[in-house]
Amino acid sequence: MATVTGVQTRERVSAGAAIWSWVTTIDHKRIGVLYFVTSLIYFMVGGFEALLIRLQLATPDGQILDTDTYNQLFTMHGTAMVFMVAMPMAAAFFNFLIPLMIGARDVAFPRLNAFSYWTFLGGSLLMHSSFLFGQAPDGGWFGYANLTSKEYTPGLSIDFWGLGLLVLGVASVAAALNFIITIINLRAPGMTLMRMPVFVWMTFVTSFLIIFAFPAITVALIFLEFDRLFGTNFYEVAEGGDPMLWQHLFWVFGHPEVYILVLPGFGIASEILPTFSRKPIFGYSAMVFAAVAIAFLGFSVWAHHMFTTGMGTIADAAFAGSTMLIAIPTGIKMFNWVATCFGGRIRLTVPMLFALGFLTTFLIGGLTGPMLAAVPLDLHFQDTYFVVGHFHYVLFGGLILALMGGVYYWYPKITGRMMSEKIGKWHFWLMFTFMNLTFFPMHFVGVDGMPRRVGTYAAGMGWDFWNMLISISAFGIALSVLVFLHNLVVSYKKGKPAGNDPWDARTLEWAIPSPPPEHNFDEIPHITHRDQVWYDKYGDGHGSAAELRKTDADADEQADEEHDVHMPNPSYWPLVVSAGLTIAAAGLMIHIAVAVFGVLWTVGAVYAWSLEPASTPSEEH
Amino acid sequence: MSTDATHSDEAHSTTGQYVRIAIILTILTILEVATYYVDIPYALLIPLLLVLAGMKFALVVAYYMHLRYDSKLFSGFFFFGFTIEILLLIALMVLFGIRSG
Amino acid sequence: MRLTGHAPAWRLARMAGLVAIGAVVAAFLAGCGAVDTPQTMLFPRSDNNQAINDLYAPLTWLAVVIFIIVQGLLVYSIFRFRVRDDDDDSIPPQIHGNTRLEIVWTLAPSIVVVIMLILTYQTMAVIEADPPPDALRVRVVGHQWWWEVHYPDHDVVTANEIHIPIDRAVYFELESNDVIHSFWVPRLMGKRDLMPGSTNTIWFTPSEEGLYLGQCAEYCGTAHAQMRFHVVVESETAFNNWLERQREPAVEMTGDAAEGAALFVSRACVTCHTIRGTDAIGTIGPDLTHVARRSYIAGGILENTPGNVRNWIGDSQSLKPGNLMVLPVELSEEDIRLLTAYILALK
Amino acid sequence: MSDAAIAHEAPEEHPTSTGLNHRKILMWAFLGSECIFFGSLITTYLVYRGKSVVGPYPSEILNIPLTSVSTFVLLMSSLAMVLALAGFERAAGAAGDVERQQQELKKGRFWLLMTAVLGTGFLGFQAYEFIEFVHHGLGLTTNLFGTTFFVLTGFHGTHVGVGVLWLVSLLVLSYFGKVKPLDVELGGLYWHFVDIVWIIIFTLIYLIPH
Ligand code: HEA
Ligand code: HEA
Ligand code: HEC
Ligand code: CUA
Ligand SMILES: [Cu+2]
Repeated sequence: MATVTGVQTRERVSAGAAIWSWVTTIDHKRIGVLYFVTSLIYFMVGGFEALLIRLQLATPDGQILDTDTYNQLFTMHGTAMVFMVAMPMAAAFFNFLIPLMIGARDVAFPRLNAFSYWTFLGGSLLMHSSFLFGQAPDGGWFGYANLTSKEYTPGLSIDFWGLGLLVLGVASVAAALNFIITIINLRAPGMTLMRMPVFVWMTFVTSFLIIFAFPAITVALIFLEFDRLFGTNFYEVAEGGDPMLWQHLFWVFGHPEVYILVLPGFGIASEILPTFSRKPIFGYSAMVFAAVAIAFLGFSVWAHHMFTTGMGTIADAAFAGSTMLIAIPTGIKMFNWVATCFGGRIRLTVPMLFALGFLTTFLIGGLTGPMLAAVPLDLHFQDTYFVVGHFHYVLFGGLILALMGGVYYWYPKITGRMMSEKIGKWHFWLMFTFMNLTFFPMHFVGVDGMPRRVGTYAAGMGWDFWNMLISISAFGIALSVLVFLHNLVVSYKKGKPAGNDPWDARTLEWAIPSPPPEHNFDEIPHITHRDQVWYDKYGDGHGSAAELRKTDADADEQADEEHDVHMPNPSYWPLVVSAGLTIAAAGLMIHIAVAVFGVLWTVGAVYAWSLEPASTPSEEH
Repeated sequence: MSTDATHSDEAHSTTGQYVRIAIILTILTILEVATYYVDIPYALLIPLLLVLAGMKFALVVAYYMHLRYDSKLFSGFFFFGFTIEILLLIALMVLFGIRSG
Repeated sequence: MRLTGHAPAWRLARMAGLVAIGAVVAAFLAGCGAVDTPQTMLFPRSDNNQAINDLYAPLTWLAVVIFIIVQGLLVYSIFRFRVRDDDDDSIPPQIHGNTRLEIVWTLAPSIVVVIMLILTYQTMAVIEADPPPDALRVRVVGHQWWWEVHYPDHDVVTANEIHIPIDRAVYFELESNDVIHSFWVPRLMGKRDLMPGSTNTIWFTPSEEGLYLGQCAEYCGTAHAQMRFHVVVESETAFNNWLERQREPAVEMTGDAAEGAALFVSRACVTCHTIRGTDAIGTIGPDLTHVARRSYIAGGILENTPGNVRNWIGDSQSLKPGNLMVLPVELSEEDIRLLTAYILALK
Repeated sequence: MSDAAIAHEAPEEHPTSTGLNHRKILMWAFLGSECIFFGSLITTYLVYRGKSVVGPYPSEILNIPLTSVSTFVLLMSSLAMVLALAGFERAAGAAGDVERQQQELKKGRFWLLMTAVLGTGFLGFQAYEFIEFVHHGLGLTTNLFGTTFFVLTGFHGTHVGVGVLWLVSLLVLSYFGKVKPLDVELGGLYWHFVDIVWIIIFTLIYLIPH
């Protein structure tokens, strides 16, 4: 089979050539792997920061960190987790899976895809390089003006943050555009929009949110950097500027952003639950419609982060209303997931456990949402650990758990080997227990009046016990992460060979070998049904699986035909352009000449890129 | 989607039409600028200017950018962004208005 | 996935985990009701805060009930439909949806949302109503990292400790001198931000005498965690006496304190602090005219004891890192002793 | 993969799901996103309208006649742009007829050049305007008006500049036979977008009295 030879040739190449092949790769699967590994590293970094935070808060009057360091840590923890873990890890799944799930050979713009990854890496490195200079950002992940002004935060810390985020924004928008066009245009024949897997839909909606939400933060950050670098007055109170402008622009981006973060989780759960319930997703169209509704509504609720700023009763009431409305489409999704399980044949494999864990914790995190949206309650909850509890439930519970489930689910497809179920169960139960023990008590200390972002607190506030418990449990999460890493590594070497379709799953990626050949599909499949692979296996019939299942020989017959498919050439220009952009951004902190140099570099590289022979069939149109 | 983007040639406006639209655009611009020299009550002026600008906008988008003849998908992308932004603009003007009022 | 043989170890982990989670929730519920948490948002002591508090219960219970329903269905499905050892490998009916059910679970949450909104709006109408005209006006100006407090109608300025009379509405005007802060006394009222460049307001009527803890709730830089304050709710007469004392200029100094007063000028303290009745009219730091009458100093984090005052003057940066009291001159031990005497005498 | 295979499986223009071109969708989606970008800039200008604490104020300094001319220049560049596209499209349509093809291509290039020239003209006006303002004491940091005005129109100007660069590149490449009508169309879409942004800016910033 074609794949076997592919793997062998890959093993024969020298180390240098192997690295070069990763640097120049424009294969969506490899880019997906790059995204995954990078975001996993940042998860370690962000988690490590969280552990330091928890060490400091374990006891009152903690002495482990000084306040400035503490402030840098929560800022970088929040920023890294949101922009360098959650988004890119979702992007890893998008990259690997979207072309496979829609029956395409690659994304619409493979080189642009590589560019997105390298730019993401450039922005992340730029921001984290601040640690080397002892100037880590310390304005909080939402960097409220006017604390971030040159007057109140001199030095370069905020510039590392602002410029880094600008670069990351370019990466996200480029990637999102790519996925939108891939999904619109590269679907296999017969794959109508309403036959796409739910995961593809969630990617689609997420990408839309990205392209329409990111410009707002881009503008906010441009204002910030102009204020800091060139002395403009956007957030300058003495000149009539208004710090509220930042808050509005940030949250106009920021709230859609939280759905950008969680929709991929929804998508993953919507693939895992049907597979292991052996039933199609319940209420497919409602699922799709609800996601679209969430996305739309998501643009109308931003000011629920600003109830305490004194916007006025009418504005508060309006935003409370629009916010609570989101519970309805989210509820639809929730009930549909439960109904998917209901009446199925539930196999409690590790991916399924994570998906169920996701449902549970997202439900808890979601339910505190409308409580926060109730303005009078938010006057208390705002900026306390209650909010910290809310968002870790939706982020850790809603996103990280789902992503973990996704890793277990698709690992066989990516590597060709199964992950250990036994270690996986340890991983799940440790992580699930300790994440609840970490984040649930946060609601209690919040109600007991503990504000967030405090690096120290006095004894006698009644917070000691819970904080200790939270800190210990955070280390429990760390333990579970180590178990996970162990599983990743061990299974890579020793996992059972997976075969094409180890889970008896439903979507297209399971019809091809694991790992998939470079060109994905020997022949682009023709789609006649939602859950095509399931349909091919079982028709829409009932009865015993063994009876219905077509013999493996049938499947082999198709795979045996040799097909040479022309794939686009590798290219290093995407990397060169990204480097130029990063240099330009960094240059703004060093010297304007460096920035100009970076811009020229970028422009030159863009020319080189666009003149490079476009042998990419898909880019030819 | 039946209308193929590549053969919209026939449907495309001819050079003559492009020029006619340019003339209309010019006239609209002259009208706009004229408001600057003529005394018009404020309450009337703003809607008037907005309508004139809106007409120019629509002409360019519909004919020069071919949205009138092209796929609805393109209009979808564009007007989705445009609509969100108009709504945001109104909302923010109101929110800031309430604050300083 | 057949579950045969003896129970694997991870099942013990599962059991332990679930028990632990349950225990934590139980522990909290049991702990509820005891007030050993002075900054809790429960147990309100003002009318408006009571109104807010009355909203917790219904919204929380709604959330709990929804959780139980949804989670109950989920857990039921898992147990009822999980694959058993004797599974016949048959394919369950491939149900794609059910319109009637879907309408139900669209409508039901909609109704709940409407209920939640109505409750919310009702409470908002109460707490956002205009304050009564006879409300006591207090102007609070946030500084990095302390609070300046004015009683504009009584010509009183103080810091970090707000006195208000019981059973009379107080109306706070909130402003900021630098960055955004947030004014929050959990047992008296919800929070409201102090925005540079504009004035925010909040009001309530305290209903029980006592000392209440407040804390800045908006991240405002290095010492944000130590930007705390106190509110003293006292009887009408006690409050009036307090006002009376605060209005007076600083008391006459004798002995060490008088020497300290001289040092206060020569050691540049005057550039930042005001002491009415003296030449000190600085505005960078708190008004110290009656500082000795406050129970706490330094943004409510240190009890106002001789030792603390001494350490504060000697090395405020180690007590509250980053605070903006940066002395332009080195103080000798003797300076510190005398200055402390002076501060402590500022009754 | 052998070379023979490449020749054999020549990049067949396999139809896209919607029949629409990838890059064209990309351009439109990008423009949708740009709407939010410019919209946020314009919104900022509007919410800060009249909030400057020191002068010079817009009414003292905006030069309507001058800007009317530059607006007109930009508008005409849009006309030139569509004519350029028409030229390239007709050239492509006349594939058999070499002479006509060359003729149309020539027209296309001429209008492309005109577009770039008019765009440069607009930039010239803008540069002149900026310099005038600075002479009148309005800089980037003078007051809120200066800040919001320069950043908004500056970013618009940068877009025009990028557009000019793009057009010139197309022009040069067209002599190497590398430019397809679609390439021109995409450049055109971008160009018209920048034009409509200016239509809005002109009305909201210049014409509505302060
Ligand atoms: C993945 C991310 C994510 C998600 C999905 C959500 C979802 C929601 N969030 Fe959350 N939120 C954050 C991430 C997220 N949030 C973050 C990061 C912050 C803090 C930012 C910061 O300050 O740093 C925050 C803060 C935040 C605030 C501001 C708090 C404050 O600072 O004062 C508010 C206020 O309204 C809020 C509300 C909501 C609501 C109503 C939802 C809804 O979408 C939830 C809807 C879901 C359900 C309701 C459960 C399922 C529904 C049913 C079972 C149906 C029946 C239910 C009902 C009828 C109620 N969130
Ligand atoms: C996806 C998002 C995400 C995720 C996954 C997490 C995960 C965690 N978060 Fe975080 N958090 C945020 C997003 C997230 N957080 C945001 C947005 C904020 C707000 C920031 C702000 O206020 O500006 C925040 C703030 C925040 C705070 C509040 C700080 C404050 O207000 O003062 C706390 C406090 O406990 C906290 C804790 C944790 C913990 C214990 C985890 C754990 O779950 C982490 C688990 C992971 C690990 C433990 C990694 C494992 C690593 C190892 C085992 C190896 C160790 C590494 C080395 C030795 C190199 N987070
Ligand atoms: C550079 C300005 C500056 C100078 C000089 C200065 N202070 Fe301060 N002082 C402050 C600030 C700011 C605070 C509030 C610190 C905080 O709580 O964050 C403060 C707080 C205090 C307090 C506590 C007041 C309270 O109610 O919390 C005392 C007492 C005090 N200063 C005494 C002194 C003495 C004595 C000197 C001279 C030796 C002095 N200060 C010089 C700025 C200054
Ligand atoms: Cu002031 Cu935090
Ligand atoms: Cu939100």
